[in-house]
Formats: sequence, C-alpha cells, structure tokens
Amino acid sequence: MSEKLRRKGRGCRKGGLIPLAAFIFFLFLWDGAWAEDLDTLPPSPPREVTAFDTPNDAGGSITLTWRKSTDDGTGAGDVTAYIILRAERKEGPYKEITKLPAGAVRYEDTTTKDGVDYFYKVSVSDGVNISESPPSQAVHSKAQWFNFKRLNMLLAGFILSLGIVYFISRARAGKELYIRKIAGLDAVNEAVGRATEMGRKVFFIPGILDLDDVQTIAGLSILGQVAKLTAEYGTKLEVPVCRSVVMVTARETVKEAYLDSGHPDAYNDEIVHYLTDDQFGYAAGVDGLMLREKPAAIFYQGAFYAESLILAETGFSVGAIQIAGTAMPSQLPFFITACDYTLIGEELFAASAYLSREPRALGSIKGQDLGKAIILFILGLGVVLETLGITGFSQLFTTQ
Amino acid sequence: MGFFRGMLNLDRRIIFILIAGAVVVPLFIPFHLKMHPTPASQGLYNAVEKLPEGSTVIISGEYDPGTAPEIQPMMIGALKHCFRKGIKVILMGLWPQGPALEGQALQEVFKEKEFKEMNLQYGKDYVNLGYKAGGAVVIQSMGTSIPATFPTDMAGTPIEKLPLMKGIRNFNDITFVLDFSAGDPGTPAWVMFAHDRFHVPMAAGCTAVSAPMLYPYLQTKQLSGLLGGLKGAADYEWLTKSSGTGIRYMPSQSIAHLVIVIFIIIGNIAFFVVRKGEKR
Amino acid sequence: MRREIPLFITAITGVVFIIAYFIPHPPFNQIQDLFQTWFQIIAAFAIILGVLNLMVVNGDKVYRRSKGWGYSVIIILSFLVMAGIGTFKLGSKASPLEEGTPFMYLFYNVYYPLTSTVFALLAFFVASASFRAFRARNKEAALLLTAAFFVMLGRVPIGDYLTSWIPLKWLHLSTIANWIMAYPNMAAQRAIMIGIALGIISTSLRLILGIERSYLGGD
Amino acid sequence: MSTDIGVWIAAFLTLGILSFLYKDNPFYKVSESIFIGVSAAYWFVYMIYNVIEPNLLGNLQKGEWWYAVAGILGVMMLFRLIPKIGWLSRWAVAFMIGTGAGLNFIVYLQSNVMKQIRGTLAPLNSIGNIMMIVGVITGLIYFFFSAEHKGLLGGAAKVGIWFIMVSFGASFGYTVMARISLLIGRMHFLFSDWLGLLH
Repeated sequence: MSEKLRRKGRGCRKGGLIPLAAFIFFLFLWDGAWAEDLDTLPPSPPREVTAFDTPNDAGGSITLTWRKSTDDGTGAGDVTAYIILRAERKEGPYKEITKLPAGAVRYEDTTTKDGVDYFYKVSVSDGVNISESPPSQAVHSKAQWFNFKRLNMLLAGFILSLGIVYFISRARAGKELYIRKIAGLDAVNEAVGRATEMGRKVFFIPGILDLDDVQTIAGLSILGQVAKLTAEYGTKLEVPVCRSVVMVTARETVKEAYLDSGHPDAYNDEIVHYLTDDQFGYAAGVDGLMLREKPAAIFYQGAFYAESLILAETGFSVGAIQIAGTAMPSQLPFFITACDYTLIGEELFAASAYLSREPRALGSIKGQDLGKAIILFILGLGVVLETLGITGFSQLFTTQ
Repeated sequence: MGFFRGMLNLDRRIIFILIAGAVVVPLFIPFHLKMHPTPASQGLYNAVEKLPEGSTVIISGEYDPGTAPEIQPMMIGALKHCFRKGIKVILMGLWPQGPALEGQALQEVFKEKEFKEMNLQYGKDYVNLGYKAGGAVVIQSMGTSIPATFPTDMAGTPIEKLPLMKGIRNFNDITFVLDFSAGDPGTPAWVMFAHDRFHVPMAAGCTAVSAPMLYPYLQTKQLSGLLGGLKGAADYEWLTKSSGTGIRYMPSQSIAHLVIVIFIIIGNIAFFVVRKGEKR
Repeated sequence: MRREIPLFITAITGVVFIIAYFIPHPPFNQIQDLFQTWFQIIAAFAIILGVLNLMVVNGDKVYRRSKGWGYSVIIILSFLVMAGIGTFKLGSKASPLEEGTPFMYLFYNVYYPLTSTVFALLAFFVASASFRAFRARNKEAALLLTAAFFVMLGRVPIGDYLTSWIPLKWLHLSTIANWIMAYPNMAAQRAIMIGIALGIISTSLRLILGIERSYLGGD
Repeated sequence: MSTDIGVWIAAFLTLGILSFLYKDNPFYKVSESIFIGVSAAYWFVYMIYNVIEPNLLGNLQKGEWWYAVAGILGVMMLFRLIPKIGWLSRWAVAFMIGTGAGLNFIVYLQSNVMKQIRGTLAPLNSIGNIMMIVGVITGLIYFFFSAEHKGLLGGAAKVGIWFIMVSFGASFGYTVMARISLLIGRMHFLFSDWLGLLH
C-alpha cells in the first residue's frame, strides 16, 4: 500500500495537484475501497514491446513480448489486464484483439495474414485507467523452411533409421547376426519331452487374432519349432485355431516342419483344425478339448484377449506344462502366474526372429537393440551430469 | 491333504456364485466408506479446478457400454465439475459409442436440481460434436482446423450455427483437454498429438486395465492427472463433493477385492500343500 | 502395377507426414492437411468394409448351410433391423443419433446390455482363475502376486480400514499402493514403452521404405 | 419390478450372456449373435451419419471437389468384397498404412522415446528418482537381445525383471479391479433397473 501511495504522490507533484493528492490520501486512509474508485492515475505502460514473426512455424502467427508494467505485482500493484491492440498502419486505427490477465509478458497472435505488415500496442489497465505503450515496429508473419526446435528429433530419427536399415541389409546379405538365446525356448524341449514320456498330446494355441497381427506371425514361427520337435519325438500335436486364414498358414508351417525333420508321413491336415471365429465360443471349444484330451504340454503363442484366463486356468487344472508368449500387456500378468514359462512382449518377437532367421525380423531386432544401447548410454551419462548439477545435456532431449 | 486336493478341483460354478455374492450383497447394505484420493486423481481435480471461468474444454470419450461402469461416473463428474466452474464444454469421441454415452451422461447430470437450475444451453454452454473415424489422425487434423474436422455437430447442425464454436479454430483456442478412454485409440493418442504436438495441457481418465501403462506420462507431466478405473471415478466424486456410482459401487468393489485376495491365498496354500505331499 | 502403385502411395504419404513435421512451409503442410481430411473418410470406409465383410461371411455360411448357420441368420437379421432403422431415419426427425429415436432405443436396450454383459463375464473368470490357477510358482510370480496384493487392497477403501490403526502413514496400504504405482511400476512401464516405441518406429520405417509389404497380401 | 419393456429386453439379453457361465448353450449363442449383428449396425450407421455425410458429402456439396479423391479411394476400399477387382483396394490400404507409418514414426519417437528419456534424466537425489532410473535402465537391459545375459549385464537384467514383475503385479491388480467394476455395473442394472430391489 505504501508503494502505491508513494507513486501517486510522485505523479501528483508532476501535475502540481498537491491538494488532490492529500484528499486522495485521506480518503484512502478512511476507506480503501473508495480510494480505488477515485484512482485517476493510470498504471505505467508496458515497456520494450517487441513484435516478431513467430519462428519455426507455418506462418500466420506473430509473437509479442514486453516487460511488465511497473504496477503489475510491484508498484501500485493494481494492474488487472493487458490489452493487445493491432493495426495495419502505424497511426492506427488500433483494434483490440485480446485481453490477458495481469502478469502476462508474452502473446502469440495466431490470426495474422502472411506478408501483411502489422503494428502492435500493448496497453495496460488497472480496471479504471488505461495506458498504452508506443507502437511496435512493423512486422509480418511468414512460414519457415525448417523448424529448428525439432533438430534433435531429426537427428534421433535419422540415427535410428540408419541403424535399422544397416542391420536389415546386413541380415539380407547373409551376415551372421547374433541374438541371444531366449531362455523360454529351452522350456519348449522340456515340455515336448515330457509329453512324449507321458504319451499325451501337445496343444498349440496361436492366439485369436488373424494373420495381419505380428504376434500371430511370431507365434507361428514358434509353432514351426514345436512341430519339428513333436515330429522328431513322434508325439501327437493338436492346433485348434479360430481364424481360417491362420489355419491355412499353420498347416503349411506344420507340414514343412514334419518334412524337414524327415517324418512327412506323420503329418495330416487334422493336426490343425478350425473351431470358430467367435472369441468365447473358441475358448469354450478349446476348454472342452483340453478336458477330453488332457494334453501334457500347452503352448499359447500369439495375441490373446480375455479368453487367456479361461484357457490357462483349464490347462492348469489338467496338469499340463504351459508355455505362453504374447505382447498383450493386460494378459501378460495372468499368463505369468498361471503358466510355467512366459515370453514377455518383445521376447516373443526376438524368439521368433531367433528361430526363423528371417532377415527383416532379425535386422529390426538388431536395429532396435542399437537404439536401446544408445538410450542406455544417454541415460547413464545424463543422470551422472544431472547429479553433478549440469543440466545442459538433458535439455537436448526437450522436444517441441 | 485330500481336502486341499478337493478344493483345487472345486467346480468353477461354485466360485462364480461366491463372487456374484461378494458383488451383490454389499449393494444392498451400502456402508459409507471414506476415500483417500490418489495423487494422480488429485492432479486431474486440481488441473480442472485451476481453469478460469469461461475457458473452453474439450472432453473426449473413447469408451463403450462395456466399459461404461468405470468411465461413465468420471464423465459425469467432469461435466458437473466444468459446469459448476462456468467452463464451456465441447464433447466428442473417437469411438462411435462415446458421443452417445456422453449424451446419456448429460441427461444424468441434468436430472440433478443443481444443474437443471443452471439452465445451460446446448450450442452456447456445451456442444456434442460426435464421432469421427481415424483415431489419432482426427486429433492431428483438429490441430489444423476443428471446423474442417467437424463440419457439423453430432446431430448434423452446421458448426457455424453453434455460438460456442465461434472463434474456435484449432487447439490454440482450447484451454484444456479431458480424455476418457477405454483403449485404443485413446489417451496415448491424445497425449502424443494434443499435448506433445499442439501443446494443450490435458488430463485423462481411463479403465483400470490401461491405467498402469499411463503412469510414465504422469511423471513427465504429459498428463496433469489421471483417474484410473472405478477407484479414480470415486476419488473424483469425493473431491468434487458429489455423489455418483463411483462411490456407490466402492463397497462391492472392496469386498470383491478381498474375496479375490483370499481366493489367491487359499489357492496357493492348497497348491503348495498338495505339491509337498506329492514330492514325498 | 498391382504392387508398385500401393508401395509408391505408402512411401509418399509416409514421407509427407514426416517432412511436414520438420518443414512447416507450404506445400508440405498443405498436403499434410489434405491427407488428414482424406484419411478420416477412408478410415470410415474401412470400417464399413469390415461390417459388410462380416455380412458376406455370414451370408456365405447361410448359403452353404454350414454348421451353426442359424446363428448367422440371426446376425444378419439383427444387423438389417438396426442398420435399416438407422440409415432410413425411421421414427426420427433430423438425425437417428439423437436421444429418443428408435435407433437409440435399440442402442440402450439391446446393444448396451449385450456389450456390457460380455465384459462382465470376465469378472467371473478372474475369480475362478484366482482360486485355481494363479500360483506363486517361482520368484518372479511371487513378486508379481505380492505387488498385486498391495495394489488390490490399497486401491479400495477397505485396505485403509485394515491398516489405518498403524501410526506410520507409509505403512498404510493406500500409501504403499501409491508408491508402487508411481515408482517401480512407472519405471518398468517406461522401459516397456520405450521398447515398444522402438519396435513401432522400426515397423513404420520398413513400411515407408517398402521393406515390409506383407499388407499387400499374396500375388 | 420394471414395467418398461426395454428394460425387460435388456434383462433377458443380460441373462442370455450370463448363461455362458453355466455352459456354452443356444440361449447364449443367440444373444451373442444379436450382439454381433447389432454392433455392426451401430458402427455402420455412425459411419454414415457422422463421417460420410458431413465430411464427404457435405464438402462435395460445397464444391470442394478434391474430397472426391477420398471418396474414390474409399469406394476402392470396398472393392475388396469383389474378388476380381479386389487388388484395387490396396491403393486405399496403402494410403492408410502410409499415413499411419509417417505419423507413428514421429509421434512415438517424440512422445514415447524422447520425452521419456527427458523425464528419466534426473539427479540421483531421492529414493524415488533412484528407483525410477534403476528401473528404466535395468528394464531396458532385460529387453536387450544382442548380448548374453551374463555377469554385470545378467545381474542388471535380473533386477530389470523384478521391476517388470512388480509392474505386472500392479497391472494384475488393476485388471482385476476393472473386471469387478464391470460386473458391479451389470448387477446393479439387474437388481435396480429391472427388479427394482435397489435404489
């Protein structure tokens, strides 16, 4: 309050209206609210109003910055709003385009026409009085050729792309690319082996989505491996599916595996059979099969939704070894607790690439690994720098 | 041991009856439970609470009747909260069921005396723009132009005839986004496009299934807050001091959780006892 | 030509959207805007294709009298009834999508209960699997179930009633659940999120470069 | 008990689906078939009146002819149903795939990689930050396939899987919560709207 009074006093001396100042002073002491109404003194105008074409954009926008009025927060502290005015000629007429709350120091006018010169004034209001800043320089908006705020994104995208393309081309050229063995694949042998000992069937469920889902494709390459083992051990395999397209492809996969392992005679089309497209109908159908056949090993590899629970529970209750693999996040927890082994998300794809040696899949896994390695390095370095109080490095990863 | 073995082979249908009981009985004996809102729920409440009167908020609905018990109370809570604060609401959805359920939520809100008396007008205080196909691309397209993306509202009224939509060109004219989603396309799409690309602050409500996956967005402030599942809905009702099915269903939810926990514990005890017996 | 043109279209559209992100200048931003508006319309046709395809598949089942064809008749009939009422705006003045129309009547009284009950079934299956299948069979599963225990009880008021007598607030179940969600859960979800994102980036790149072309199908 | 015939239809269909719990039966299958048909119809009508009419036909009427390209591509999409010219639908599919790929490439890199890296770069000055940083780093190591999980890397991967298991535990709890909520909603409908025993 004293700040306000001091400034008012100063203004009055300038105008030579000392009696009025005294009057206001007394009124102010008597009743603060009254004094507000009689506030005839305008707030100090905003300073250093600068207008410039908003950088890194598609045009149609001019940014304004200014320094706060000395009565905003400090001084009389009675600023209520900033008003942005715009004209196409320096002398006006200026039209109000928006009103901003006190404390504002920046505005982006997104209603400009590219190529047209504009002049801006920022005026400040204390609710009663208004004072205007002098007009800004002429400024016009235009579109830019590059968004420099996104330079870090360009670099990141470029490095990642280069890595992926490089590894895919290496894989295609027949270069040996190392992928570690996925632990869950050892369990495949064990499970099929046990089914052989017990003289019971092996079930393979390739999920409920169609062939356009990558998980189904990954699941089928694991089916190839399982079929190879059952062919070698002479164990019976059964693959109930819920998509006719998946059935066709799964038959090819199994047939090829039986051929490769030298037991083509053991193959027949009945191994892979279609039940129904319907989600719960399929679950009920597989359920019935499990209870009847009591398989010793059950594989769930592919995309699963809520039916995962019904299947895994029944499989568990018939005492089968269960090995699951899916990238469906909400089903993974259930598989982990109801199955003996679970390939989690990317492990499914890595296992499939490991088995199929398909260049695209293999190259992609390696490319992504490169990405992960870079990220791990950045995280390690960045955290150390942050802990030492050096924040510049992490700013590099701020994206717009 | 025979007892445990028998238990492991218990008919599913008996368990079905038990869980149905755990859900239904508490509905009949409603007891009032005190809520402890999660920091994530509090974040959403605070963000909406801070919005100035007269600001324009987009509320998008990506859910269907299947997930309505979780999401609908959030939607109703958000509408009430915005209306009380004098915020203008633009409803829309990236699932075709969303706008219909938003309409139902509006009806529920206006059943209450407080909101009936506000005399809010369609077209001026709130609009329902309906559904557009394309998921994330719709949001990206709204970043260029909302009128071009939504030439009409849900019922086919041209957007120029709605006073609320006057002066709304793209996300520059939107103060805040609230997204209520049950899956894909949903909250991640809104975060990626509305927040990260067009810089509109936002918060979300989602089914409990997807809530844990969205927590990284909370830490980075890509989301100001998050309501997760029925618990999130109940938190929001508690914070806005309104009543609704979130709090109403909490006793059933509590008892059912307890029953499931007990099931898991008994099942595991039986499993280990039987396995130990077999090893011998 | 059957493969080259689609590959070309994919490459062009993909590149336009990437370029427009970095170069805000016309014509890239304008092409992007145009493509966006097109996409929404084509996406709607894609959904219509799905719907019509479902009818063709079921019509085929009826025609061949294959197993369960009676149910296919029901699918087609219920589609025709609801789609007919909606498309021809039966009983509605302006739009079939407004409250109070016969279309919305079917939505509330047929579609609504069916969808929501299908989802409600899952509660039963979770309950029975909890009892019969969810086992702490190894260290990992034990850790999982322990975290689940805290979250399940910490996220409902009853958890706090069970532990509110403890003077230390950080031992209350809701505090523990909040902590699990905000730190270990968030960290692991972020690792998974980054991994999946790298996979999606790699797939997108392969599609744009024409390395991945399985969407073109055979021949 | 309700006197609204709509509520009775709804209740009847609800029980139809619930009958699956006893076993798979014709009553369930009929209810489910209705569900499939009605759901397809619902999507269909929304596409017509919320997308095709305003965004395509409306714009064409205004003389914005370039929307015709979208219309043509859309119709080409439907050619999939006619085997002889089905290959033409690939043009439309290719457009959608290209758009998705172009957008995803950028947004996943920005929102789910860069912003997440930025969020993780924090000083090691609190238990929360330490948990976050260790969790993210070891979790990423677990999904790293180019090196054997032995020694230091193996140890880190082991810690990573613990974090992942805790987060799956959280998902487990939340998924259970979701399923229960949906059942409560349905039970509330049966006992309140239909039987009128609850308020």
